[in-house]
Amino acid sequence: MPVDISSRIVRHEALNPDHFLLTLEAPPIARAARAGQFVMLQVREGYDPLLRRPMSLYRVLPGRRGRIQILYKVVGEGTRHLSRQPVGTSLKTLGPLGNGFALSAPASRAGGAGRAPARPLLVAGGVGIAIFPFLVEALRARRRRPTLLFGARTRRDLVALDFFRRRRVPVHLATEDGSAGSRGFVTRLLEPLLRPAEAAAGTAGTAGTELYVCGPTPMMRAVREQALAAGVPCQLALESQMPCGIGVCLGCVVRCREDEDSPVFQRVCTEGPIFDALRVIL
Amino acid sequence: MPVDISSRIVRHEALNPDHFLLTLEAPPIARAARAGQFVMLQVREGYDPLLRRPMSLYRVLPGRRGRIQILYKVVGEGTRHLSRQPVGTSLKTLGPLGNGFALSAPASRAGGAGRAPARPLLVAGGVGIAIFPFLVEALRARRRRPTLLFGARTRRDLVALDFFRRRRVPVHLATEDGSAGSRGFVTRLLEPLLRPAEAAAGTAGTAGTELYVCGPTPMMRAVREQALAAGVPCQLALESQMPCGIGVCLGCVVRCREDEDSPVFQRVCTEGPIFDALRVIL
Amino acid sequence: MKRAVDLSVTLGPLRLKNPVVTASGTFGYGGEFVPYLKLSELGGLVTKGLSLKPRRGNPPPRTCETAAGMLNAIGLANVGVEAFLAEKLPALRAHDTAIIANVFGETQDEYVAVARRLNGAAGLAAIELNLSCPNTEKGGIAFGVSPPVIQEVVGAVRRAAPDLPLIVKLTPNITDIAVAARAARDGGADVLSLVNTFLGLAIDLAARRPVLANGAGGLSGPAIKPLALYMVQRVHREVDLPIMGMGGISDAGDALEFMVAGSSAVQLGTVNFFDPTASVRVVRGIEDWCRREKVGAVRDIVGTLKAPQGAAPGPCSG
Amino acid sequence: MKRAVDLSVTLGPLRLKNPVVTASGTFGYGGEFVPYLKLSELGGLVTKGLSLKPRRGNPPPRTCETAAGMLNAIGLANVGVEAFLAEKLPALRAHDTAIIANVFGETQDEYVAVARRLNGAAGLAAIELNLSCPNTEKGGIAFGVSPPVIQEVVGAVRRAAPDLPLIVKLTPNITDIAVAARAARDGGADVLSLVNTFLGLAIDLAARRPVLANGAGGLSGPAIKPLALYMVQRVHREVDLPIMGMGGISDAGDALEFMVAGSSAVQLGTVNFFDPTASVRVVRGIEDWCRREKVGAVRDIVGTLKAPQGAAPGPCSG
Ligand SMILES: Cc1cc2nc3c(=O)[nH]c(=O)nc-3n(C[C@H](O)[C@H](O)[C@H](O)COP(=O)(O)OP(=O)(O)OC[C@H]3O[C@@H](n4cnc5c(N)ncnc54)[C@H](O)[C@@H]3O)c2cc1C
Ligand SMILES: Cc1cc2nc3c(=O)[nH]c(=O)nc-3n(C[C@H](O)[C@H](O)[C@H](O)COP(=O)(O)OP(=O)(O)OC[C@H]3O[C@@H](n4cnc5c(N)ncnc54)[C@H](O)[C@@H]3O)c2cc1C
Ligand SMILES: Cc1cc2nc3c(=O)[nH]c(=O)nc-3n(C[C@H](O)[C@H](O)[C@H](O)COP(=O)(O)O)c2cc1C
Ligand SMILES: Cc1cc2nc3c(=O)[nH]c(=O)nc-3n(C[C@H](O)[C@H](O)[C@H](O)COP(=O)(O)O)c2cc1C
Ligand code: FES
Ligand code: FES
Repeated sequence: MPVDISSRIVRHEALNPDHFLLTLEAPPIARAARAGQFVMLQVREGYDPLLRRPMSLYRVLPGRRGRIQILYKVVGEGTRHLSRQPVGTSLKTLGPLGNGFALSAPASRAGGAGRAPARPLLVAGGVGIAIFPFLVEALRARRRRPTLLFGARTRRDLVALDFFRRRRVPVHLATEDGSAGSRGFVTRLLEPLLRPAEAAAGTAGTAGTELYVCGPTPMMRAVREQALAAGVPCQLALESQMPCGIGVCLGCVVRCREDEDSPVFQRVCTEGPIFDALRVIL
Repeated sequence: MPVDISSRIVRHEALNPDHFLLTLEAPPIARAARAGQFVMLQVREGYDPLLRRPMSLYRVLPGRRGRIQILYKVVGEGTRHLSRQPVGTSLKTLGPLGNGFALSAPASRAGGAGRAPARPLLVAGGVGIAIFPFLVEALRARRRRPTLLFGARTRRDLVALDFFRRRRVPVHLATEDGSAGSRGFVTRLLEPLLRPAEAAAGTAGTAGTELYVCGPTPMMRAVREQALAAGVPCQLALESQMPCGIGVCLGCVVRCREDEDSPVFQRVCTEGPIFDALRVIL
Repeated sequence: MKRAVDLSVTLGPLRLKNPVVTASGTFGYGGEFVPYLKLSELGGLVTKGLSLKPRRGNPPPRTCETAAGMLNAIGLANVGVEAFLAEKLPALRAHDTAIIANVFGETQDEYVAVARRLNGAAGLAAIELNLSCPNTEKGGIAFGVSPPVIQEVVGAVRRAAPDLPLIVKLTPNITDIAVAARAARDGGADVLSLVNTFLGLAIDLAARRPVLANGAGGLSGPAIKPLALYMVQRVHREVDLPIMGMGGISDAGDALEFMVAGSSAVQLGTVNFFDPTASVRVVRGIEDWCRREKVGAVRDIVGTLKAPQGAAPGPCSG
Repeated sequence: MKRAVDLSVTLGPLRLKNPVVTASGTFGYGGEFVPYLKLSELGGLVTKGLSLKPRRGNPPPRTCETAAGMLNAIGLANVGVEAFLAEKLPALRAHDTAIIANVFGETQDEYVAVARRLNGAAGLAAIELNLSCPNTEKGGIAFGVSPPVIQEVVGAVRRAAPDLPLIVKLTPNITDIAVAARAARDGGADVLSLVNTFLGLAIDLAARRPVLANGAGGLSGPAIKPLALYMVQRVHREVDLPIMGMGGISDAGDALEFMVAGSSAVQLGTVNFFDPTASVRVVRGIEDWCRREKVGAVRDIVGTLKAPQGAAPGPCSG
């Protein structure tokens, strides 16, 4: 059950000039949180900005102190104000919100890939990486071995790699400027891994492969196409402008395929932020 | 000539839970400032609050670094936000503004009290004390020996006393709750000092006495009456809501006596903030 | 020890345990807030606007943040009156608070049909007519800007739902809101609620395109509070009907100002987004203020605004 | 190396070196800003509103801060047209920028008298008529809300000051500002400026009294930007006259949005209070943006707003 609490900043670390790792004391949120969920975070007091900002749960730290972490990038005024908040400040924090990732392949495809050993591929674009550490811990707790494909504009934006390396998560990198990993988009890294076994000698094929994707919309659109083409299950972590985060303003909707029991617009904050690639229209 | 600069906070000290002493690096303002002038200070970035806050110059620190000080009390959101600004932050600062104190008795009365040795009485109510250290230094530079009468609600609000004591300024205190000095309003301290010589055995009478007054409006209204009754020159440092501080919005006006060359409303930011008690109507 | 404060207010036929009501479109259908607060602590809640058939609303982006406010063009997405009665209202009834159904239509007939369907629904305290919608039969001009249209649609709804207190919600996008208020009264309104959102626009400079997919949107939040407060005061002076005031109310002080200006009750909208427990906090804040100020019954402060200090007050600013 | 950007704009008979003009009542008579900026860097400046005789204005308090905005009820205090011509204009002339005199009256005759007196004054680039004032002959209702009154007063001023470009400044306190814009055009306006302040109220809860001595006041600042932007876009679509848009413009991005929405030039008001050098910063910001976006002449972006992304856009929000 989500709560709205005032949570103290216990750590606030700059990973580079525009990426920050925030640690908050928020026991009730830490207890209830699932991978893929988010919080609505007040960035500073007063009416500028008026609305809270949605932020994924980067991690729930082990231990009894109920600490949660958020990894964010400064993209505008709100995140800039947030980045100036000193340790000790308390910020209103509402959560955990949203559906979170489905940790077994979506029912729709369970039949197809059910028996094969699960091969979770995490596909991150830019600050979309922020949603995956929590997921990695959840998957490992289920004895799954995720692989990370991480694309960014340039080397500097490849943050949080230590987290994955320390846990021996295989990491494949791509940067648009080629400053690290292979040059180009993350989709290039994904391509070979989605080739059917027979066609791709030496690859395991797509049996058991499931995609977890978070990044800028154009990147998610592309990955979605690849996944649908390869017929592998794919969960997309969507973003949208979120005034309330709790399903009441109807502001955050995304277009979805029509069917009896779901309207054509679904709320990213409530029916999402995690959507099955088969359902959402980007 | 006033300037609008971004000045760095080099010190920010809490004198008590709601009074703060702020030290800013603002060389061009420090160079140009006169006692009784003020600055328009941005309390934090963004539109909340929208307007800057007028703050008197508490002191210009000696030395080449061009540091100015502001003593302020937290009375609302703006000053509360200001009180949270850490050292190192830069705040837009516009000044020095306003007319400042006239350091000889106003021309109107020079004839009357011109010859007698000047006896400056500084009358402060609450945070109105903030305007006087700068004035004390200006008076002492002219070999005048000011006396301070300082009234406040309670002992805790009697801030900045060290400044005056270190300079051997005679200080008479009053608090409404009697927790320090004599119980009651500062006007009680003033009364005996305004008795004419003949009537008041052992007092020097009012010859040469000039009043410099800053405090809440009711207090200034009372002191003004006393000064007019005793016929001593009196300068009042007024407050008003000040959107611009530079004379263009016409928002900060105060009622003044009519005469040919002054309109009935005068701008506190430009014709003031220091007004001759004879001219202003409170 | 705390002295008891009487927070109850009466607006014509409508009695509320306290003056704090959550505004349409900002509180879902009520149930969404159950994790965060006790609905029974509220004076009432107003549902999302209901139409005859379900509506999917506008494509995204539907909202945009502005200085101390936000624009929205949700497009009145809602489950429709039937689903409301079948799926939402039964659960709501369990909570001891006034459930108010917000109603709109694209034609007068739609208003009437929705109102008739709601009339006599168990557990419904009142209906609120949203007159800010475009009248598709009148070239898309909002119902709420034409006095004769207002009087007619209000009258028709009045007859269609004779058993329910009728709240008419006025649009602020009009030269003199008192004229609309009079028309609503003449049509048979029991209570006036004001204001709805102000027409506004935000532009994505990089794309040289409106931010909202719909183009224009409605402005709400603290930014509009002074405008709404002025209109509430004006209607209170000009028209003899109880008022539910709203527009940017974000704390108890704001709510009390609206009451002093002439609102018998207040509605809280956008604040529910950035502070989901604000409504109950405002109830407690009003109670504390009354205690401090020795006000025994909050209703006694309604419309107690004194004349301005100035000599000859007039609308002239600048 | 910097490519040159053509910042000049033409509004009917009025040519400005750049589109940034400071708004009436927020820039004094110009001279007050000489310590802070080069007036010659501005496209132009509009004086405080001028009446036939000097006016002392309303008693204090005259202003009040609100969420991302402020209310004012200055009461149009000004030195009067004679003192302006004798004491202010001569010094202003020295600066190479367009000096625009803002004019108002309590009666049509006063408008006409002031305009006639200004006609042919050396160094004056245009006059701007403030139609937001109450018409004392019409029960204090603002000139600017009645189309026939607008057309008549604009026509009369047009005849009284035939030699000066005539800017008519519209009030936003009206149901459809396009109707007022058409009336101003039909009266002979060369340029439209919009918007003036929105009627608003602030209440001192402790005193249960309006904060402003005048009671109501005019709302300005960032809070009103979305409302003003909507009106500018609407007038640009509906009426074929050049526009000077304003309302909450605080940086170059805001100014460019107003231009994209249809303003040929913009006016900056309240921002001059909280950031006295904003006007010149906006000029530079516009130039930098044009350079980045490879826009050779800023006038080319005026009115280039694309259609909304949505299918069937309409004013329906909620
Ligand atoms: C469910 C969810 C989880 C998120 N998790 C994270 C996270 O873990 N780390 C992180 O850095 N960011 C995350 N975001 C995005 C984050 O909310 C926005 O970057 C933030 O709101 C921007 O606020 P701002 O005031 O700095 O920028 P604004 O001034 O609001 O906007 C600056 C720019 O960012 C764009 N923008 C603003 N909000 C969003 C948004 N919600 N989605 C996409 N673009 C936006 C604007 O269109 C504008 O171009 C998440 C968003 C959602 C919806
Ligand atoms: C020329 C001048 C010099 C000043 N010097 C100092 C100084 O050296 N130290 C200091 O602490 N304060 C000084 N003030 C007062 C100071 O500007 C206000 O206290 C401040 O603006 C309050 O801002 P706020 O946002 O905290 O309070 P607000 O939220 O703006 O107001 C809170 C309360 O304070 C009252 N208030 C707000 N502004 C003023 C004002 N200008 N005058 C009187 N009451 C006000 C409001 O009416 C309200 O009751 C000075 C004012 C002027 C005009
Ligand atoms: C203090 C103040 C005084 C004003 N005086 C006038 C005036 O004399 N004549 C006029 O036409 N507009 C006047 N205005 C309106 C402004 O020119 C402008 O139209 C309005 O403030 C909106 O722009 P802004 O949001 O950028 O301030 C005044 C505004 C303010 C804030
Ligand atoms: C996202 C959103 C949706 C709204 N939907 C409706 C609606 O369906 N019916 C209605 O009458 N008003 C609707 N409103 C208007 C609010 O009920 C309220 O009148 C307005 O927001 C002003 O109050 P506020 O400033 O407190 O938000 C909506 C407002 C917002 C922000
Ligand atoms: S953010 Fe309000 S419904 Fe999703
Ligand atoms: S504060 Fe604007 S004129 Fe004094």
